[in-house]
Amino acid sequence: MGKLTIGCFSSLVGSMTLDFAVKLAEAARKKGHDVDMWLSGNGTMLSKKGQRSFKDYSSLEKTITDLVAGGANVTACEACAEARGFHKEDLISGFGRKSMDWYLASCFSADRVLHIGGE
Amino acid sequence: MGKLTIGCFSSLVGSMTLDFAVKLAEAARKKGHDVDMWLSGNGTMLSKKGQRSFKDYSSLEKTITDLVAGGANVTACEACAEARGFHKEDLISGFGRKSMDWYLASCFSADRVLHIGGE
Amino acid sequence: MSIKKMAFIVDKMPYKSETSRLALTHAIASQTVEIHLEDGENVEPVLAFIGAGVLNCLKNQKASEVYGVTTLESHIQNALLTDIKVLICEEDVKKYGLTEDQIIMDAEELGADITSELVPFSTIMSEMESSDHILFF
Amino acid sequence: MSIKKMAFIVDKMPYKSETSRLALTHAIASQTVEIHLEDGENVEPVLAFIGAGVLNCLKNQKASEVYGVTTLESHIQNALLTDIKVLICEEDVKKYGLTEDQIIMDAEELGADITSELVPFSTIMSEMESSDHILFF
Amino acid sequence: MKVGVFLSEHVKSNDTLDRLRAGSFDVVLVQNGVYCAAIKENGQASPVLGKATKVYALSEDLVSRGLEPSQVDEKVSVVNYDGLVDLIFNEFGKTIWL
Amino acid sequence: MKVGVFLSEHVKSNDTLDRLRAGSFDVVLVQNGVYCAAIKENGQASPVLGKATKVYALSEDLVSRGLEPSQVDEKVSVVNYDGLVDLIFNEFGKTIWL
Repeated sequence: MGKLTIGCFSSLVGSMTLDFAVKLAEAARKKGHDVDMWLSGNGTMLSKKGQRSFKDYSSLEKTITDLVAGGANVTACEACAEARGFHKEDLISGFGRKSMDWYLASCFSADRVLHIGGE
Repeated sequence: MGKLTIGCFSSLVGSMTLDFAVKLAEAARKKGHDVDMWLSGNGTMLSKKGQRSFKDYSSLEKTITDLVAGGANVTACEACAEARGFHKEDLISGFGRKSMDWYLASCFSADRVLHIGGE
Repeated sequence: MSIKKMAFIVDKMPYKSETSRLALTHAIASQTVEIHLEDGENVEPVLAFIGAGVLNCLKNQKASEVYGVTTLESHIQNALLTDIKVLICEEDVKKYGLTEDQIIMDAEELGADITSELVPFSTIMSEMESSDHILFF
Repeated sequence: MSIKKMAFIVDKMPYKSETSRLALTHAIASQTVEIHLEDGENVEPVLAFIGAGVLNCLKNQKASEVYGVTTLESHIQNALLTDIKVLICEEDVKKYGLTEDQIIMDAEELGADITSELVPFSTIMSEMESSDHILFF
Repeated sequence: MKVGVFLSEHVKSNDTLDRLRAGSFDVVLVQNGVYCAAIKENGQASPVLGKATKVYALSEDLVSRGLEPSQVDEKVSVVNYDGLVDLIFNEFGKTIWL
Repeated sequence: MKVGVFLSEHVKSNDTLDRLRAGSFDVVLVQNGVYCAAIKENGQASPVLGKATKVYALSEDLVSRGLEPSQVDEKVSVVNYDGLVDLIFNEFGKTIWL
């Protein structure tokens, strides 16, 4: 078993990139791998609690809360979140909020890194 | 003098598209035109109050509050905002929150429409 | 009686962002726009898929089962159900090697009376030219 | 003593989204990563601009005056100031008709000791190959 | 009145731009589209510049990116936000944002 | 071990893909990249398929878009999320998301 760090920098409700990242994390956890997930840039939106569930959007809050409860680390970039008006009290329970060096440290100890950049 | 409706569907803190839309709205107001601005999709983020100002991001809250005080209508898509966890109490004061038909009605009475779609 | 025609043109692919989805939901919002307008005023939407946007029109999308998100397919069927004119560029459908039976042409099982139309780009061009406003998604 | 080398590769243009900006800020975060690591462990970043990403390196960016947002120019200078290796693909600079004097090569006025380097793509390729992880922005 | 076609990305071609009726539109380069106005690729000016009789580029977006208005192709007219508002109301009947 | 190159968009070419050392990487088509696996353009399979010895496509993203695994080019192996995790750990030493 190894450790996979997924960096997700891409937006957001309406983009399927976060869905991809979450599904991959789920599949890796099921196989017994450790998973760290870093949310930066527009990806930090995933960490915002209180997103209302509409059929038009995949609603990831429950899936990712379960993922965290099952042992995955999900951490949002503090500066990126603040710039978007998401404060500490907006964070989904169980999520981390750290500065960018957390991601580098997570990559340091990861066997594999999937850095999802782009827009 | 005419009426310009700007629809801004594109993200967000970190994207320059909202900056473009706000600057264009300012320039149009200075020339005496009426301006309606519709924020939909990821563009609704502009309507979120409490965005912390960092040098790395253009901070539009003050500019756009001034714009609204000066008579521009800025309205965010209600469903798009809710899906992102932005509720009524998160709305910058003076902004509207409406359903999508508001935008079509605004286009109806506009002399010019600049619909900024894309990602 | 004053009708403004608005062209909703989709040239982006589905599922990368919500762009094409918002084209559909905004076009369908023309059904309720009257509450904001005076008597006799209305908006007439026309919805057209061009370029890579025609990939929104592929049948049998399973995004709902896989990702729990409404498919573009069901949005397009809703548009037909609310009698919105849906045009699909036939040159682009052909360019991608697709045939009419792979494309969403009707919403009969939902009870829609109209079907989508495969038309040459020139027809879509004319619709843009005769529209009051063009919204490119 | 355990050092992990990480390649931060920028192939996106500046100012469309914050992608290239986040490459810079994350690379610079390697300065403080030690607080999360054991003694003797560290991260060695290398930052490379390729393809359209070299447009991040144009001098005299005025985005701060116009839009009130930090320029990519000042981020690149900060990277040099913190002794991060900055590589710029010389084939791509040439492809865009740019010359070395149009490109951010140093941050002398800030007191940086190192300069950025115009190198062939093959050098950047080697850096990717010798890195433990590749982060493409 | 013409259609004002806004191009916000640095692309070599765009299917829609290629299919619009010649003479029916002008092109406005904004955001990363302004690179088309000033950056040659392998010595060639952007093919986008040949698509319309009139091509405009937004000065604020040029200088933000380190491009001087003096560097733009002679085919391109540089306008600022003020000028853009006038174009929208006086020259363009409709707009398209590609 | 090879580099796993993830392609998430339906593009005809990508500069980086063209410049990576042949044989050093496999391609994984995800999100809108899966159109490259199943959609021909003017009768031609996507040039992207010729760039690597092994090309994978994510089944969940194929069916979401109305594409059947049976429709994909014979060059492409279809994997699901489970299979993707195994590829990442067992076949790829590093990954690049283009």
